Amino acid sequence: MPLNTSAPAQTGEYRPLIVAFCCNWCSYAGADLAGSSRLTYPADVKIIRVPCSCRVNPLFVLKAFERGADGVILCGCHPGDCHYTTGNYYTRRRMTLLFSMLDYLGIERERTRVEWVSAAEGAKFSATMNDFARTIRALGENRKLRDLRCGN
Amino acid sequence: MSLYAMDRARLGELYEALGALGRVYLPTRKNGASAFLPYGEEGSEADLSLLLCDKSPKDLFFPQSEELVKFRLTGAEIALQEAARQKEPFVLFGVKACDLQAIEVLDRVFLAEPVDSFYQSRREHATVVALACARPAESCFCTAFGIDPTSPQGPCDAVAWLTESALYLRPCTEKGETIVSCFAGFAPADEKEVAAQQAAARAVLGRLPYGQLDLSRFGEASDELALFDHPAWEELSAHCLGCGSCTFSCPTCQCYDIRDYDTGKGVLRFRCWDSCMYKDFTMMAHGTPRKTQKERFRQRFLHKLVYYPKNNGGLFSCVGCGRCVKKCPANLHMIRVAKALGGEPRAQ
Amino acid sequence: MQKIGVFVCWCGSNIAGTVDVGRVVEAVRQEPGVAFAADYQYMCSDSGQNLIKSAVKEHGLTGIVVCSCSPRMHEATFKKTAAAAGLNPYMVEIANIREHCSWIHKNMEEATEKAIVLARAAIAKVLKDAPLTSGTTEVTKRALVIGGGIAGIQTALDIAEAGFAVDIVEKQPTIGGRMAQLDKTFPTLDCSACILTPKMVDAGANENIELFTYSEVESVKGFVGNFTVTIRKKARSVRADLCTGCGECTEKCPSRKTKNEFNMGMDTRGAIYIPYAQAVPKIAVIDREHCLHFKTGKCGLCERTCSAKAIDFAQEDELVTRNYGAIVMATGFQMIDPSGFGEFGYGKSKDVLTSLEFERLMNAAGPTGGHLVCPSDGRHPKHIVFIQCVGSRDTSGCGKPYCSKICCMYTAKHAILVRDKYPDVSVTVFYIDVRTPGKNFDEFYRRAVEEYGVQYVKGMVGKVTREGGRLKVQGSDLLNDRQLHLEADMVVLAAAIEPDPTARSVASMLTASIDTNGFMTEAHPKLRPVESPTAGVFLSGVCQGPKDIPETVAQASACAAKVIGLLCKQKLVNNACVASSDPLLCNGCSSCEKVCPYGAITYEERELNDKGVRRTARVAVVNEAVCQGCGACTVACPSGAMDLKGFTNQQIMAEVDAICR
Amino acid sequence: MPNDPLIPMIGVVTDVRRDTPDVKTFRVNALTGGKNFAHMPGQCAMLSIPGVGEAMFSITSSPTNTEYLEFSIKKCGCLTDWLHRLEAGAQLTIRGPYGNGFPVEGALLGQDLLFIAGGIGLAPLRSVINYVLDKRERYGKVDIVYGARSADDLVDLEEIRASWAHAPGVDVHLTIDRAQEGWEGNVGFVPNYVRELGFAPTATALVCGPPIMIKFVLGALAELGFARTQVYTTMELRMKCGVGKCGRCNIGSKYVCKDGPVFRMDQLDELPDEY
Amino acid sequence: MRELTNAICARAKELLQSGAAGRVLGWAPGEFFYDPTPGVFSEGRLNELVYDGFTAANLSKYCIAESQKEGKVLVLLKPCDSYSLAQLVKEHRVKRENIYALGIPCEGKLDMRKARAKGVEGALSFREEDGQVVFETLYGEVRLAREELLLERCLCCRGREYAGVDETLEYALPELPKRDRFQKVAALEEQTAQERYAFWRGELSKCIRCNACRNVCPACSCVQCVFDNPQSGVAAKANSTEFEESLFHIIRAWHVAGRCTDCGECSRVCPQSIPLHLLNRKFIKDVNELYGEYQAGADPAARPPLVNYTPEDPEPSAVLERGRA
Repeated sequence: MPLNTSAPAQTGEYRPLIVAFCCNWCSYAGADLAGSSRLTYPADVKIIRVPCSCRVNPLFVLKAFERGADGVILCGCHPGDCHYTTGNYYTRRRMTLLFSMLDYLGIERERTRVEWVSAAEGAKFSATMNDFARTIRALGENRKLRDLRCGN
Repeated sequence: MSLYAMDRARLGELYEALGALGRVYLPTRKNGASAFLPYGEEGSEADLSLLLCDKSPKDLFFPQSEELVKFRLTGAEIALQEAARQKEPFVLFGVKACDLQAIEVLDRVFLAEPVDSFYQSRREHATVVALACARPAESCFCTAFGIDPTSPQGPCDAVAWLTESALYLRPCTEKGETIVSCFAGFAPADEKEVAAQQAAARAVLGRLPYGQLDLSRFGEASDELALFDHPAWEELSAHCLGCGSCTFSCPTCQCYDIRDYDTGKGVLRFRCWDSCMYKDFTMMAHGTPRKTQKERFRQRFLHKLVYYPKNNGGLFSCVGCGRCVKKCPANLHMIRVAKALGGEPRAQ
Repeated sequence: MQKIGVFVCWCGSNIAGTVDVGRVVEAVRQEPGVAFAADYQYMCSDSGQNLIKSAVKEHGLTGIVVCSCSPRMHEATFKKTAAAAGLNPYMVEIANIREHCSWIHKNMEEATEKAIVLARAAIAKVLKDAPLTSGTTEVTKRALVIGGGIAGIQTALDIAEAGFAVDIVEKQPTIGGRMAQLDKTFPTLDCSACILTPKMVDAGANENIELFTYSEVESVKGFVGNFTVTIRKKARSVRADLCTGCGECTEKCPSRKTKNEFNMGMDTRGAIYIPYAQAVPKIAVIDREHCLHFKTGKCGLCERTCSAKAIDFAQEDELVTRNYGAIVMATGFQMIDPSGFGEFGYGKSKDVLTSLEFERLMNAAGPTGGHLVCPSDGRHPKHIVFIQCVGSRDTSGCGKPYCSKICCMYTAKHAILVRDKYPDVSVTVFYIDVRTPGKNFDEFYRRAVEEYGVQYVKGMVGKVTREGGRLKVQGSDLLNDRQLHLEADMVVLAAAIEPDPTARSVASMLTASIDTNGFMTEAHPKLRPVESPTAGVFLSGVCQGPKDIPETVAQASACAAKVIGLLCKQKLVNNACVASSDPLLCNGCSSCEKVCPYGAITYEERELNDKGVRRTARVAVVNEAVCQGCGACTVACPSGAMDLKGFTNQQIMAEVDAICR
Repeated sequence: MPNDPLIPMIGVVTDVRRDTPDVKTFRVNALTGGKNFAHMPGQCAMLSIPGVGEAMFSITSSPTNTEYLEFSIKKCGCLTDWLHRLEAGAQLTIRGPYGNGFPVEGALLGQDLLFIAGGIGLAPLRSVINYVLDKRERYGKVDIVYGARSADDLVDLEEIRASWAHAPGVDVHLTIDRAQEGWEGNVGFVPNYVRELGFAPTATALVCGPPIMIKFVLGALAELGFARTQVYTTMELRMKCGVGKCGRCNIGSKYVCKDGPVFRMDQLDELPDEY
Repeated sequence: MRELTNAICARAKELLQSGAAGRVLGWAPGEFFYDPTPGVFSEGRLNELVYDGFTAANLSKYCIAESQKEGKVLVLLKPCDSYSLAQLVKEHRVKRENIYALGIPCEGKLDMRKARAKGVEGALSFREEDGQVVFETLYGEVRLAREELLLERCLCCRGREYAGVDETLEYALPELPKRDRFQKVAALEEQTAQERYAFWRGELSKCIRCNACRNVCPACSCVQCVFDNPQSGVAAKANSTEFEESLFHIIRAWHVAGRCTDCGECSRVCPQSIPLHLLNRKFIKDVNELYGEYQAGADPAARPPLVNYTPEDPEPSAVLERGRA
């Protein structure tokens, strides 16, 4: 049974599902800049806008995996540049510990990533997403952290 | 019916042979805990000498979570697809007398009208082999409920005894006979060794600290209102953590919840274990009739000792397996409650 | 039942070129809750907006999703449209199918699929949207300008002219900034001081302006309209109310070894000093680090000299706390230290100067009284080499990746000034490109070449060495494809400019963001160039990016206009997307309070009715006027009591679900 | 019919009527038209919206209505919020009927009947009232006392005024808690009104409403000389399975979903006080 | 042990008489020797109080409810328990003014599960003799070394310091073993991801979602747990899939991260013997290594690591690459 249902049907190629949480002020704007600069990255990446990376609850990350995401990436302002001053510092600790825990539980650590992308770094956004999508594509489907009922 | 015996050393062969009757579930140690698990799973060790598994066999008939129906929603339309019932036969081997009685307790709930077809299909496809106890533990008090663990009785197809050297088997249904016929290692045997084991075990049973737990105040004829208003509940329940370790370890607890899970493609309606000890168990939009842990605690114990017996001809829905004795984080178990309520109220 | 309308924008061919908008419309029609879906060429146009408005009315829509460009572009537009149609503006969600989809994907099939997914996510979110209403807060009618250079002065003057009180905080003892250090200005060759000092005096004299010189911002609390700023007035050791600025003390001060910052350290000053003659305020200040009294406890000559009895060694730093409605960043720039570029020999030879040092060298009030002499030995130079792009447009990592913008022009100015005043001195300029996009800029540059005979060499200098008291410059002449070996008496480096380092700490207090180069980020690089993304914080001058004086002044005035616009408002509408705590779920554990950057969370004991069970509990309360909606608290809260309106847990999870469907 | 009591049928909402600001009445038909099942007055059905939840509601329509089932539902939680958003044509799932119902074909036959309802409490009684009115000859005098917070909160006011008030041998007594413009009926709480109206204790009372109202109505009825055996009420406890198995709705040894929801007061007296 | 119990009772009695507290929260005897239960004692019933090798329950969590009641309660706290109370006080979950915390010495608590695994069947009574525990059973006497029977947390005893108690009762007891509490975590970290996954699947698949770990945990003191809240999006009562088992335990560990004092109650009470403390200890180990040593409950003023930061904190990517080539 093909696990990933989001892949286009016409190609047999495995297309991962990647959820990217982007903070409104830097990374989402960075993604906009990537867009207006026509810097491509795979359509596998779907962006969810959050006010700040610190809005991202570990539950959202796990929820994405539950639902069949193959990779989750968080993007925020560079440390020190948070629109809300300190938000991304908390994000950094939270995600460090959470991802370390997922690693400890045997989940492939490449499936999770945190990147700091400023509003001016459209190129970095695109490069990051390209790299992440490549990594996830190489890893294959997330089988360890998904609810098997989903997609049915 | 007649008694058969086989060489204990050939149990492995028996399990393999039973495979012909369906998947074989045995008392099994795995990852530091025990449960009735399919024979032959990697990292598991089937062991008939386990007195009681951590998990009772109830989840083979009433699983912790099971799908009932699947809905597909398109526009305003709902399409409905019933979940499959059990279709494959299976063998449940090594059920102790208390757990066997527990199946009887569950049967009276799920097989009562209107019949629960999910439970029923599992019961119908099961071949149940009971196993007598040779070395009861101090926490056992099945005898207080009139259960003889050396000679299990109840909804089973065969009864077995495990001795130092042999496994004895007495089929009690046609299905039970098929167990004998599917394995060549069985030979007719006499009662001598079984009787000896029973005698030895009964001697131990006589020394169980709570083997004769006084249950005279409970049961079908008990004074429901007096027990309900008993002053001991306050203190008994004061340190109950409201977890479900008793409920979920209990072989007879069968409260359930029905929930929906949105899979993104449709909605699965499933039934799962629930516990009357949980504070949201009876929660409604505007509140709950069981406001504190006292009410919830009382509900669980009175259900086992009073409410169930009143609805089921005096049959208690506690079988004295002692799992709650071993599992309760605060040690607030059936023996403690029965003693506190059965005797004089404890002086304050 | 919610009735959602979905509006898919073509954005001309921007979206429709890559996304099959028709298919998107068809697909979203199948989504639960969607009552209407349509596409249109330009949804943001009047007729597009009218389409939305009439659909809302006709179909009784309760929420709308616009699949279009980034919400950073038109979310506000469509919120207004919704409001005009009688919908709560927070019942609008945008699916970004342009920047995040059509512009980055080439395959129509793929882009269409993704657009559908993004639309679905927005629908899932809008289904869980709740109407929100914003609170309002009063605006404090006073502005703070941080930095007293030409940018800060101009902004302050304009705000003051409009009738609002404005304070300038300047870390130096005088306002004036970098412009005060310049000799002449391009391309008109006005005397910098002559045009600046009247403005400085105006600022000092304006009754709406209060100067906090020799002061720094200590802390900033609050939010747009209601900032509370603590300013540290560093101890001058001189009483401002008594000092007459006579300068007597500065003459007498026996400690004379301190490098004079105003002259870029090319001469010295006393420990008690007035930065320069036209300083505003003209009040002496004691540099305690170099003052003998503070170092040894002896001396005290100035105290004895001062007839006004203004010297006060016991003076302490003073903290002043004030409320402001708006804050202007005008922190300016500094020149990078070019000693990192070893090849130019800066720091090794005194005759290698930065442009700003050269500026002082040419200035009549400078270390040489305006005489052009080699700093190493005081000789008159015969040949001066200017090197451009030192540290600018540098991708090696040593310098700055950006163009400093002003160097081409001031180098031309320097060359002209030298050649004009000293026709015997020859001038060579090494350049990569000469950039002259400005009014009369190219004409100015051509004058340097054509009228003043300045040698422009396209190429970089590889090495500057000292040889026999002179400098040897090795460079390449790219146009003639040859190596040049020149003898020079002076080398002037047009070093890159960089944001003043204090900007970073001030910006972090203001929660204003900074780009990778340390320049302040604008709310929008094109459309909101004088506002920071942080509401109530505005940008004036080079802190936002390199600019010359007219541009700085223009931006400063633009910034002032924005500030005035804000201060004119009676009330400000708050952010409606604020955190809120469910008291029935709150544990009162204080985790949320600890992570709130705005101090928006407090606790109170409250009597609760929890589904019939009464209890008293310590619960968190959010000050909606202070909350900026970051959401840090929502994750710190283990029980999920804290949620963020507009970005609720349920909404984000619904988006996740929709994307992963 | 499904093969298991827990598996529902599909129901189609064929009409939605707003009765009060927070009560709507839904007409439900089977997919193929007609009713999903037959029932007796006082019985309940489990309605659900997949993905939202399942809850038990009194069937408000009378068994004598052969065309459809009706449910009057007050908005008070997650599922009811959703139900209130439904429009005609929407589908839901339904299973039932559950519970014992009022003994309309037993103890109530030939009796004078006193219906006392408060607010949404009319929902289960409406089924009985309409049943009784349709089979008018089998029962004695009918009195209906119905009260709500305000005139706007009286459910089915149109039907009450148009049909019940004119039925033979039926007296309708309406009351609202506080006086309001345009209201010409009684003002006052239901228990007091019952006391004022002073019914003869020969009738059988059927009471339904908020717990606090029931409590005081019982007091009033006792004052009027009604025996506990003459009073019926219907319980609302959290029912999940509807078939007496999930272990939620019991009061002592009785299951509301199986043994109830209709109890005679003397039966309730024998049960622990936990409802 | 009797002597120590007497000393505790005597001191408790003095405190009740002095008015320092009105009642005592301690351990009451059970129906067997190994099943004491938390209990509240008036002065007259203090003689019923037990304190022995099986009084393992951490009473801190009960202080949440007890402190809401009228009057002051004297609570008996073993050294490790005292950190839990201190943490609860720090989080305003316990009304400290209604508590009198008496620190009592501990020589390590025994694990009946270990005894049963080592062949103690039908145990009727126990006594301690020279570092040995002697069980009288239905099938004869069994002797086991005390250390073999210690609870996991006691094998890694962190010493006899108390946090935030009002007074401590001095009593000399033998030292406990001080094994490295992170040994197993470190060993797991050394394994491959696949091995770790297999280990945790094996353990977590046993979970029956009884919530004993959560309900006993002093850090899990939420008024309503997200897993019980239908609005949270993660509410679930029973494990339906592997994912739910993992999700529950990851999030539970996450929610107590930085607040967990490592009291070990979760593992002690798990009816399925899941080593849940290994999840908490992973967070503790990471916090200690990345952000500096932190002991929840120790310092009332310290900011818990998850509501704190430094601009120099390591990057998540760097952390995941720790110790790997």
